[in-house]
Amino acid sequence: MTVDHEVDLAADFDGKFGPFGGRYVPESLMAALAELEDVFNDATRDPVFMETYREILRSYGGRPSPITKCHNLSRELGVELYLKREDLNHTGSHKINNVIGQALLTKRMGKSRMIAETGAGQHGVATATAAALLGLKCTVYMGEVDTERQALNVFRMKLLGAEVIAVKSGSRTLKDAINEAMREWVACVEDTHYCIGSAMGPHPYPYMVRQFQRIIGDEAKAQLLDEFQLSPDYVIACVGGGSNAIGTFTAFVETDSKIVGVEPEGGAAIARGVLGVIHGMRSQFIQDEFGQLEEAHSISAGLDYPGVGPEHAHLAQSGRATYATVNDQEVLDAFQRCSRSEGIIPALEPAHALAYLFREAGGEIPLGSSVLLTMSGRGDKDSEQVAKILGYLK
Amino acid sequence: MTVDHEVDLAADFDGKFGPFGGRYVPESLMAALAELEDVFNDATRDPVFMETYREILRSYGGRPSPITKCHNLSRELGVELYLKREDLNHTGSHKINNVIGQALLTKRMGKSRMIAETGAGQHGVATATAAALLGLKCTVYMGEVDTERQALNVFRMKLLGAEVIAVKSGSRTLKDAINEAMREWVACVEDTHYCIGSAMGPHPYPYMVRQFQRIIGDEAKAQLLDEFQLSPDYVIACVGGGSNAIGTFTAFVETDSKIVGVEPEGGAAIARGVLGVIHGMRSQFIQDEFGQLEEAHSISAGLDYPGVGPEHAHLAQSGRATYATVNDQEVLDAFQRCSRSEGIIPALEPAHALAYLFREAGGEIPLGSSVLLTMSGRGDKDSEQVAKILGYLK
Amino acid sequence: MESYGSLETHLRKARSNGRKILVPYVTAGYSPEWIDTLHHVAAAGADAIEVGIPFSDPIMDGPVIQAASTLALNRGVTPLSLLNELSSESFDVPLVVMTYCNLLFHAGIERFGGWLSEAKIGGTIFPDLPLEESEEWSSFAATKDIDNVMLVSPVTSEERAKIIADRSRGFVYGIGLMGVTGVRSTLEESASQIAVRLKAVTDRPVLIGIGISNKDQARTVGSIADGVIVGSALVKLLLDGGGPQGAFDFISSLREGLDEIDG
Amino acid sequence: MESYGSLETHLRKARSNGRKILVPYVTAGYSPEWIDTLHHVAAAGADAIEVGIPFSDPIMDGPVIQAASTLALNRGVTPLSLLNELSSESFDVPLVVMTYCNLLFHAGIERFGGWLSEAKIGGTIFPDLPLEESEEWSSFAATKDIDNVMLVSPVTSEERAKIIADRSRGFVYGIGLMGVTGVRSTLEESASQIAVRLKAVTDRPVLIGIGISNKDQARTVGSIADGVIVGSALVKLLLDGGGPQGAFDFISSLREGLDEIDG
Ligand SMILES: Cc1ncc(COP(=O)(O)O)c(C=O)c1O
Ligand SMILES: Cc1ncc(COP(=O)(O)O)c(C=O)c1O
Repeated sequence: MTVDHEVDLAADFDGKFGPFGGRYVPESLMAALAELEDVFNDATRDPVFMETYREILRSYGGRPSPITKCHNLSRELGVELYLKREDLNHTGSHKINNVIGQALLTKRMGKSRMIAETGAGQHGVATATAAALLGLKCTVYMGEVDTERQALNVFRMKLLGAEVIAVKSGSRTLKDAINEAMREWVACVEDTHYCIGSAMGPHPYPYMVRQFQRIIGDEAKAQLLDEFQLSPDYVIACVGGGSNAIGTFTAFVETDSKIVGVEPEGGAAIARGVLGVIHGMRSQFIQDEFGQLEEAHSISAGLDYPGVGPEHAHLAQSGRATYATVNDQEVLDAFQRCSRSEGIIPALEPAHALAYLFREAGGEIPLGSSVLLTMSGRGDKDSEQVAKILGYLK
Repeated sequence: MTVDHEVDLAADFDGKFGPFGGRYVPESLMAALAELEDVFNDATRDPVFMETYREILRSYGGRPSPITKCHNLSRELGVELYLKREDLNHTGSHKINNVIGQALLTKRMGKSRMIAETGAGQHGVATATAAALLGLKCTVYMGEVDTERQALNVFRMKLLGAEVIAVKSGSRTLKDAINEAMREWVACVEDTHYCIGSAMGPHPYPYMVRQFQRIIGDEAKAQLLDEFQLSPDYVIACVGGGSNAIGTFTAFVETDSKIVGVEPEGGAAIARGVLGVIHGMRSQFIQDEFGQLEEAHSISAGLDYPGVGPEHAHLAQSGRATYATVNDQEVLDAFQRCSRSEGIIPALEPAHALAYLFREAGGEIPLGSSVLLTMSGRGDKDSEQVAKILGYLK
Repeated sequence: MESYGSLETHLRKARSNGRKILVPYVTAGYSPEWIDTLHHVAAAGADAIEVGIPFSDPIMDGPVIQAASTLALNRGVTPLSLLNELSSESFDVPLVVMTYCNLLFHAGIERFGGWLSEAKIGGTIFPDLPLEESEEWSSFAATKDIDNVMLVSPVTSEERAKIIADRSRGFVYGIGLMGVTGVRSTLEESASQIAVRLKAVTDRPVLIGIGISNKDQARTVGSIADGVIVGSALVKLLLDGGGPQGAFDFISSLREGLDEIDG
Repeated sequence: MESYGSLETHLRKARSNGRKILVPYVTAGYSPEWIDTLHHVAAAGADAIEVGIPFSDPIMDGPVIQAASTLALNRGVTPLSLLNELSSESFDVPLVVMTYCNLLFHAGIERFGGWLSEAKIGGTIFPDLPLEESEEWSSFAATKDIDNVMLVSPVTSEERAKIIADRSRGFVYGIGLMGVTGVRSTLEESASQIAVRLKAVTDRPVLIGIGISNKDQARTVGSIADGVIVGSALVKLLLDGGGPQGAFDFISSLREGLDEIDG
């Protein structure tokens, strides 16, 4: 099944989501962002480019990802639960949708190298993968703390031919890796594309990443209609930077579905953040009283970002989507329950979305509702961490 | 794309592949095997059963798995390489095809529990997954040595609701786990199905597992024809017990394709084994001079089995397929090369098939040949081990 | 059909003398004293002795006999070395070799049969050699005066049980419970049931094994069947250091139990 | 368009006196002696001083200035505490605050502008506030006699460079190379090129920063531009323990270099 969203993909866009978004970067990068925007708009109007993008995602990435109706959880919860299975994609999450798109743009711009930031390593592995496939050089910036916590993903990136730079500045975590990638980009923008991993950063990134990720929601919407004659009552996804969520939500914004983004309590940029301008965008960020960015704290490395993509800030402000938070214990419980009830070990990130559903089925979410939930990635990467927390491993 | 092999699936079969196969088990199990054979034959003639099996593999397992044409490796090697991407299946390997089939049979027999043996844990995780999905109890037998080497997979099985028993007898590895599962089965055969993980064991297992795995080759054959108008010159797969290989080969046995199974040097039951009757079947086994089964030694846990499924012994004897061996170093090299060149980190098992191809492209395999190779699983499970061997991790 | 060898002749004679048949099982080579153990067991009143030849992958054996097999294998014994040891001994009672069929097929039927003959073995039990695959060995064994004993399980159908009993030689081995060898504190009902069922379909001696561990159990089952096979309980005693004398005492007590049965 | 504040007036006067402009950069609060350092730097011949207010995520800064920022933040300083310290000092040369725009937006333009006024700040540089987003602040700043300095990079188009130079106040900041702040041993050709390009499109003082680390580099660039900004080299010296006196000596030598240029 292929979903056609060519027309929409090629729509021009000014980079503002209500009061959010924009392009707040050093002047040295302004030209590159303008070029990227042009090339992106041009590429997405080019049927050959779009066909290549879709074909790689199909024959290499494993798309379309199926919709799994969860019979057991549905029975237990009293709602009809449908999972969009991004965990079945090559490299194990939705990240591949975005990196394939950006790697193709990199080649289209005549650049020979990609750089990327990564927290837990998922986006780093995905970028290294796309680079290997398309013959690009690749450097991944990763906070030193994260390179230690996620040594195995560092190895995977190297295995895929990428160079991994341990970032030693600031809190030595994801936000600093983003800073460092931006700095590096300033110095090598001529031959290098910065492949941002979520729907965040300066325009055109939030928009571009959304467009590369909207295949999630476009497919899901069509599949639900096709296979189940259904338009879901609820659409739920976890929100870190917000790419899997916005990629899901976009297809449903104009429908009657209720839309819920789920943030970790310790990194709830929408629930607890305030307006700010950081990492190239105006959005919501968790900050101290003077506007210094704070670190996020979540059990899930992929949601450990103190900001959020600008479109989510806008959807929240406009009321079109609501954003909930769950705590680490709820997430751990959801991780285990989904594994046991459905035989699907979720990544800790989508376990946030599940945790919300488990808590609210029969509460905020009325019994009998149909729910589409994006299973953004698989839990293999998290098993060791959870095993340690639960005392199964030392 | 759905492949229809209903007719063939339902074919009756006497359990002998030439002089190999058969049913050599304690009398206490004979009735259960006869029942299993009947129920299997019956189920595979039942369109509802087959539809359920296919539908679960589609909507839950992620089938069809794509064929990836490897442009980079093809260029490097001078052959046209097509990978059948079983690594994209739910749980990360071809094992899911078999366990879904057997779990459905378990329910059809009115049994409430599955037991399984596992070496590295892949089949154990797959069985636990199918059990969770279908609401069956599950116990997995795993050599004590393996439970220590693969502690994370033990945790995954538990997470999926399975009980894991560390087998302390014999060499405390896979072959002993099989023994122990058989023993346990004798005691609980009434309500319990033994879900064997490869195309081995007493009839009907080798045949049944092949039939559940032949979806690999059936799909691949149709995809190659559909997408590339191609019938491959070579069909290559790695051989442990032999399920992914036989599942691939079956579609090509009646074609002109050359068929190659690849065994690890330290577990080459065909190249170095002799005729024997162990684990319920007559086949080739690595044995000492008196017929005691020896341990296999391979870098890949999934190929660490000193025997091989009887149909492979037959294909080898009849000359329809050839069986090659590769050593651990070649496998390590292949693991790295595939990762770097294609952005696909293979499991160590299919890295054996790749290693053979890399060695023989331009040699045994003439330049210009088209090659279908089954990527039976993803390498995430092996990354830590390889990182340690290569000195990246301690 | 009613041809059989000296093992069966021996057991039939015991039975017609009103004696309940006792067949202890000993793992060959579990310790250097194993031959001595056999002699003590014979002296304690066994009617035949089952001698287990250790196999690397004994799927019908529970933890006790597995442990004994492992001990033996770790001592470096081989089927040939064990049978060689036996060939220079002589016993008043027949020996029945119990092992797995790969050892038979690996050596080859003729060679393995030759080794057994040299060791004056009167019967064989291969728990993983089913009815369908047994013909070749049974026939060859008969030419060497070796009775190939076959097993019937609690879930074997009536019809099949009859065929197996017909084809079996020496005696019919009734499996007392669904499970592998091992010590059980309580006797399964299935042990007596299989005895009743087998007695109904065959005139051949019917012995019940698996799960019979003490005098009471032996007496209960022995009162229905023609006798019992006792394995793990004896081997456990040996592994716990009971020695030949301990084996003698234990088997004597079982003998006593069986002898108390009102023929 | 040609309105500007006292910062630009001051720099224009220097230029018309045939003097090459020297603007050293010091990270505020890197050590308790930072105020003392500012005085020494002023005394050594600076025409203005760029005062960096530490931000948690300084994407335009290299390792040296990052380290200084981290030192300061770890000492617990805040934008307000630093500006408060400045408000009780007085300098003969204008101060220009360099920081990131989140601190501005977080406090709010009016409040932040008020703090700057209190501290007698003459100009601001926000490297992440691009032309398109700068209007609101520039206008407000002007009402407080604060010149908002804007940056032009080596890859900025001719057309855009002209617009930026027009909108900039105080001076035009020419970015000497594609990269972030940091010490470089060799001067990039791009530093002179951007100087030439900017001089061709604007009458405003053109200062070149980033990658200018020593007297020779300052002299080379200063002979084309109206002056230079020196940041990381000075901060490195301070982090290495050079102290206010070291800063004085270093800035004096740069002054000397610039003064050797044939106006
Ligand atoms: C599986 C998975 N889900 C979600 C996320 C969060 O990213 P985003 O909010 O951009 O979807 C990540 C990030 O690493 C991830 O790996
Ligand atoms: C990925 C993968 N490939 C191959 C094998 C070998 O099994 P088989 O020979 O049955 O395909 C395994 C077994 O664990 C496996 O995990």
